[in-house]
Amino acid sequence: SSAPTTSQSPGTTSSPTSTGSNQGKAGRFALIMNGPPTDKSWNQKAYEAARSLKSKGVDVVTSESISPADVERVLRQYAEAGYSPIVAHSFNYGDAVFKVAKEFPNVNFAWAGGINKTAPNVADYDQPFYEGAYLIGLIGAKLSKTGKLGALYGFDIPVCHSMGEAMLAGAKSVRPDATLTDAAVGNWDDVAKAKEAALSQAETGVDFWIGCGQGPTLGQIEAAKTRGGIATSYVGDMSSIEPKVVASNLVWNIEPLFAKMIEDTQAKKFTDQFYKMGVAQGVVAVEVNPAFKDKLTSEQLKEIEAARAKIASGELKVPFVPK
Amino acid sequence: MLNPSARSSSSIWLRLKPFAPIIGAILALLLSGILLQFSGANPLQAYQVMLMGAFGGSRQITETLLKATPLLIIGLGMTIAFRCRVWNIGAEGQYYIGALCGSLVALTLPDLPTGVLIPLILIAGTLGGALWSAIAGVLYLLRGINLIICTLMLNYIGILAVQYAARVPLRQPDGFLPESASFSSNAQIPVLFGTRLHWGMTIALLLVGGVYILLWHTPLGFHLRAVGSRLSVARSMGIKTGQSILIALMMSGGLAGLAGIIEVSHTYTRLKGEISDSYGFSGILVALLGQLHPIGVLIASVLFSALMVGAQSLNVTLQIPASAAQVIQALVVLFVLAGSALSNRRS
Amino acid sequence: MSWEQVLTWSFLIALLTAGIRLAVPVLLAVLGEIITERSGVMNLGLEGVMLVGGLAGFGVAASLEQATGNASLAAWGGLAAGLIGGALMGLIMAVLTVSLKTDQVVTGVTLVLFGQGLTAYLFRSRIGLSGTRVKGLEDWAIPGLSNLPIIGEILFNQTAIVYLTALLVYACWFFLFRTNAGLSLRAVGENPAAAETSGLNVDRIRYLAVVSGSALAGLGGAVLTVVQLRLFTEGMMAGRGWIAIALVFFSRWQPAWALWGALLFGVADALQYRIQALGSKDLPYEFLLMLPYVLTLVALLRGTSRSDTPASLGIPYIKEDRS
Amino acid sequence: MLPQSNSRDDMAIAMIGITKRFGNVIANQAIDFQLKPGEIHALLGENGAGKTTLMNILCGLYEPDQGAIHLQGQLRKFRSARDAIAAGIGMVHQHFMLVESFTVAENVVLGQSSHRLLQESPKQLYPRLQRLADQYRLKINPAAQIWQLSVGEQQRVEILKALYRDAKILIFDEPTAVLTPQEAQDLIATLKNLAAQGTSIVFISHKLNEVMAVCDRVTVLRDGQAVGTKIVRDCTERELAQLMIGREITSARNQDLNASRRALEPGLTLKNVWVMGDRSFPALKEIDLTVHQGEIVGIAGVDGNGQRELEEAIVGLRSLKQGEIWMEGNLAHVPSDRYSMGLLTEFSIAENLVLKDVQSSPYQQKGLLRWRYIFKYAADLVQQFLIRAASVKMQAGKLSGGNAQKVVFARELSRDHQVLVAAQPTRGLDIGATEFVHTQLLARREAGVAVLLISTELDEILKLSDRIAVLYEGAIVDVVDTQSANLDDLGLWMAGKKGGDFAES
Ligand SMILES: Nc1ncnc2c1ncn2[C@@H]1O[C@H](COP(=O)(O)OP(=O)(O)OP(=O)(O)O)[C@@H](O)[C@H]1O
Ligand SMILES: Nc1ncnc2c1ncn2[C@@H]1O[C@H](COP(=O)(O)OP(=O)(O)OP(=O)(O)O)[C@@H](O)[C@H]1O
Ligand SMILES: [Mg+2]
Ligand SMILES: [Mg+2]
Repeated sequence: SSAPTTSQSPGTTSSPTSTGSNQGKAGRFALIMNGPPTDKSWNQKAYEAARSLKSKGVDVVTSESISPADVERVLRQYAEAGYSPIVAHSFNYGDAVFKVAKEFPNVNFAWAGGINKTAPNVADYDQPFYEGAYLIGLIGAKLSKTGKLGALYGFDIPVCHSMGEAMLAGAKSVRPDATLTDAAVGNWDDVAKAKEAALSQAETGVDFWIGCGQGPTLGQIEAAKTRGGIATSYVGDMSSIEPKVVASNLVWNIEPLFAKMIEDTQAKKFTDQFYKMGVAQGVVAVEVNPAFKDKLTSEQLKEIEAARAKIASGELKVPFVPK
Repeated sequence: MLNPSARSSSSIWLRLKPFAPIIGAILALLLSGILLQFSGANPLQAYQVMLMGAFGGSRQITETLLKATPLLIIGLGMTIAFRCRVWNIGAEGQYYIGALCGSLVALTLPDLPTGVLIPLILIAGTLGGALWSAIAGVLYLLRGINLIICTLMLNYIGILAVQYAARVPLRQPDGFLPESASFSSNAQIPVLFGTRLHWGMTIALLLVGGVYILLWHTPLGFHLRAVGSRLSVARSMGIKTGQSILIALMMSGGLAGLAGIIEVSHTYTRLKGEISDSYGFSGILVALLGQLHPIGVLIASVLFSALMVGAQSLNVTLQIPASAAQVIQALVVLFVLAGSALSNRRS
Repeated sequence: MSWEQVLTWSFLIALLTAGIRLAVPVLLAVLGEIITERSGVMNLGLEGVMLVGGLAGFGVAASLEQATGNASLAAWGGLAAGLIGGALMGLIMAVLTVSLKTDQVVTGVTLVLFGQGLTAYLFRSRIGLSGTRVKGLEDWAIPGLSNLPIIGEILFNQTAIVYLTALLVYACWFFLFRTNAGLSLRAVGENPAAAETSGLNVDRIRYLAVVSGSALAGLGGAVLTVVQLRLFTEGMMAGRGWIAIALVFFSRWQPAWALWGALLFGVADALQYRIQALGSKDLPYEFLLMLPYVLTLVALLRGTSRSDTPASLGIPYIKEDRS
Repeated sequence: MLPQSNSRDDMAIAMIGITKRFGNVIANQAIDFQLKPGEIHALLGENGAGKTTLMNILCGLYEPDQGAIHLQGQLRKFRSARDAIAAGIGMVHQHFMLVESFTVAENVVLGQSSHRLLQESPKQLYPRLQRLADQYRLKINPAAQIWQLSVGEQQRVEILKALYRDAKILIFDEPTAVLTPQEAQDLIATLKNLAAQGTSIVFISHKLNEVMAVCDRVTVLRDGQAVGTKIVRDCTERELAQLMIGREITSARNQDLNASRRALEPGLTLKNVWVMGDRSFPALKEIDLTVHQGEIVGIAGVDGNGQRELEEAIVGLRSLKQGEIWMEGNLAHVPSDRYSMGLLTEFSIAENLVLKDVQSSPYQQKGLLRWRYIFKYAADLVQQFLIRAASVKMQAGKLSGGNAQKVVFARELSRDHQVLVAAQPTRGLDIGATEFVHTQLLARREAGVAVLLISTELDEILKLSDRIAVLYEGAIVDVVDTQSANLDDLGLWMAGKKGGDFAES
């Protein structure tokens, strides 16, 4: 996902990582994923971040498609092998992480709960996609002809649901008549069904989409292409798929987060951390793709940047609506 | 299937015949070796990792046995069903519904003492699975709907029902995540002597004996097997065939449900939308690989679990893609199938 | 939701076209399985077969597109590759169940496992993290017919593959019920011993049936990847193979009924997303997702009588065995 | 013995030194068998002697372990039925090899026109088949589906199938076992007709009178070995029977027909019984019948006239549309089709023997089966009923037809019963086994059991019954005392022609 794009948020491209300074006493970092690292979204982002860390000298191991039933074993194995921090990249891993963490007080763990549930050696990390989704809402408000926005989720879980709601909030801030239509496909991977779901939404007038999960995102891109609507990339730049319909990218640059975890581990500052790295840290960012640059006035682009800055500074608090 | 038969011939092939399944497994591993080589791994090292991952120490053996437990319980249930020629391939759905029903008890009566609560939970899970499978049974008996298809459809419906339950009515009050509150410690299956092994495993082992006795030492089991052997004969012998089919189906569904609630009560300790590692389908494989005999199923469940655990350690330890491990698993099963088919072959 | 919104022509047109789109890949698999099962072999491995066909088709289409730049040539090449990929999986099934007489249920289930692993592995190592896409086939409006009101839009404004599938329904029926080869194939599925004494080679016919049936299922997978979505992802088959098996029973092994069954399923699915899109919040989405499965069950209430089922379905034929 | 002067070259078929094993069973051991052109050659032997196996080898279904087959002096190797068919060998199997859901025509052409893409249209095919059938005086309806046909009709389809394939050598495996006397007569006429037109025929039968009537030569098998080939007109039934069994046989017969029967109580009573058939029209109409304790009532009739439904209705497998069935005491049932109603082929002999009783003591105690008791009980029965089996743990499916039937008898007769329904009890059994069955039935009668004997073998009915009822199209045409029965009348009634002037009993 390193296609050349013009970043609206300077934080994205210049994300400073401190791993460089770790090279001498390179960390030992483990990542556990619950799906394949080729999912073009949640897992792939984390996997790519881990590989990038590896290329920078960190001792990295990853494991993939680990069911929650198996994660205890894998956590233990990595803990015994001396990895720390160990990132359990799914909210489904929570119980196992807390259990194993008790057995290994000297090893640091992190889980993707996003609910500020921590322990002395367990960190939680937020995935504030909704902050970015708010900015997408601003773009949608401008680009949508009907003002009807669509959101498509793999499952109706908080990470996803809050994205749709935040997008609506963002759109409404500039276009009060904006509405949201959302749907869950019941599957993270079924692109064909997601496409149908998006097409169904298009029939009710939706012409601008955000997707949560790989299948839903690819599906809404397909539907947007068929119906002449506009789609959004999820956690990376998918504009290469359909440059003409993917207006913006919701980017999740998770490497700084992982780097921070390594840093905190080495600095022994890991205790009870709740990592909330979002728009402010450039971990979540929104990019407008080149083909759509002309469709937004420079004023509008500035407006978006201003909103970004407000979110980053904490002046604007994007509402988190998980259900 | 056929019975092995002695034929007075001394060709090497005939002498090797009984070992065909093992030869099959070896061939599968050789073939997998090529795949591993492609993935940049040293096959020998990889197999060592697999073996150590599954059996390398008491911890590993524990893990293998843990994973074997749901496979064994489901496989035993399928053994009953398949012996009665009831093609229940809805174990996955029955597992989910069993987990749901058990969880309902665990969440509503969290303060009952363990000694009372756990049996209640297990009974609820078993009943849940049994009743869910009974839907298929009733539709089959009343409307002649094909059991394979009916149980298959009920898989999807059951899993979606659990996802709904975990997301809406049972979601923990203050929680964001689509999962229930954590079970009270009373509702968690006690472990054995401070290991990770738990009472569910003991239940599974007892069930091995139980299913064996049921099938070969009770009139009911005799009837179930008779129905499976030839329905028309069983019927004309005065055996209530419809009732037998329903019983076999509900027993297998009940055991799948039991496996579900044991797994949830021990491993997940709360109800979620995703609580199975395709145990329902693997359980079917285990039952058939175990030749529909409880002891065979026991062995097959441990070996299959070892294969799963071992294959996973390829990814965890050697960073070989999980999909390669899955291919190895499938190859081993296919070749062992082929091998045992050959070794059972007459002349 | 408002029923005025539902009961418009455009809604119905959209619903039916969506139903057809969703039905086509499944229908191809159903036709294949009908042929396979008419010969007495039950191939429960369809899900794996479709995956392999899907990946083979996509891989070949992508390479051809790169090599020749001719999108439609690439697409047709991909579809052919899907056929071949499916056929190879069928060959594995046939060697095991027809020659070695392994149990068909366990072999089929394992074939799914194998197909999933193999495609995930090959996809990872060949295409992997990049988001390769193909261009697929253009819609091909049939001159004249496509201008008919309503019908034209639903039926005659589709990709060539839709017309081809419709043709295949007829061809399958014709093959099974009007040709000598079809007669032989059905005889083998009904009473293999009788077929054998009539001078037929039971094993050879079953080989052909399993291989060509699987080829059709592979084509179904390739239609999904090459024509409909123009991409491949790991979990994208999402149970279509299993649904196809259910529909075979629904169809009572009759190609014409397979057409109606697949359409029913497709329309139910399409409808369910439209209800979500219409914003029915009182009905949890899980229940809407159940709709197609529940409908399939209800449709099956019309029952399959014993006489519809190929009498030797699922029973290995062992020469010199008397039963 | 026939002098071996005829050279192999003159023979239509010469099978030499054929050996075939199934696991430990030697079904055929170094068998020599020669078939002359245009002759009807009987193959005789007890159940399990190896007749079917030998013929299956000849028609390419089984591969022999040893031995050679010469066709008109030429060594041939048949790898499949296709090869044998191509060489002009056709077989009408003991269990018909027909596809039930197909039409007659489809069955006949099956596998024969695969070089042609399209099926021949009925318009052309049906008359063509009809002409072929007419040529051999076979009555068929090409459009009918097999399951609609009576057994006799199905057999004609099998014959037509072979003729359609230009068979010069035709093998009939117990063709008359399932036929009515009339049908058997027709078949024999057909056989003679075929032989006259140059076809060589192998005729397997257990009925010596038929062999005497139709065959030119006979080869006798015993325990998998050929014990001799004879010219039929040079020997007697008695000699053949001895050759076959290796001992003298006696024939059981109902000695005291009619003796003091009227004093006895009714054991089985059917009152105005109506039953629907599979094709939803009445299969049994207004059946009134009483079987008294200590008598045998025979149900005569052509197969397919409601025998199966009558049997199923009495034993409770088919619900009554109207009427009542009364029974005094328990019922024993020897089913017409042992493999689909009476025996589990995958189960052991012992398991089959307790199939109906496992849930009651003494076979179970406190919910557990008492296997040791069951095995001992089974071993006793195996001895008592002279079942030839290596062990009671042997699979019942591995038994020959006669021994399988003995297992059914052993189970049914060893249970407490006051009523016995025996349907086609000797179908497919050899002389020895038939004799055994007849003795058992008469013994039941002596013991005061009410016996209903349903059989398409008129001889058997005449030999055993006190009274005879004739079933035609689901109704009882008449009931007569055997003593006063007139064979011609019975035959007419079975054909649906009510004449004669017998009083109802
Ligand atoms: N043109 C067609 N295209 C698709 N399906 C058809 C077509 N014509 C008939 N069918 C369907 O194919 C099936 C078989 O039709 P057909 O009329 O050949 O049956 P049949 O020959 O009477 O039956 P059988 O061959 O089983 O004895 C039926 O379900 C019918 O509805
Ligand atoms: N396919 C088979 N598998 C195993 N054993 C067989 C098989 N076919 C025949 N046998 C055995 O071979 C022997 C000869 O059987 P065969 O059927 O040839 O006898 P038969 O003379 O035709 O008897 P019947 O008069 O009962 O028909 C028997 O012991 C039988 O059990
Ligand atoms: Mg025979
Ligand atoms: Mg016989």
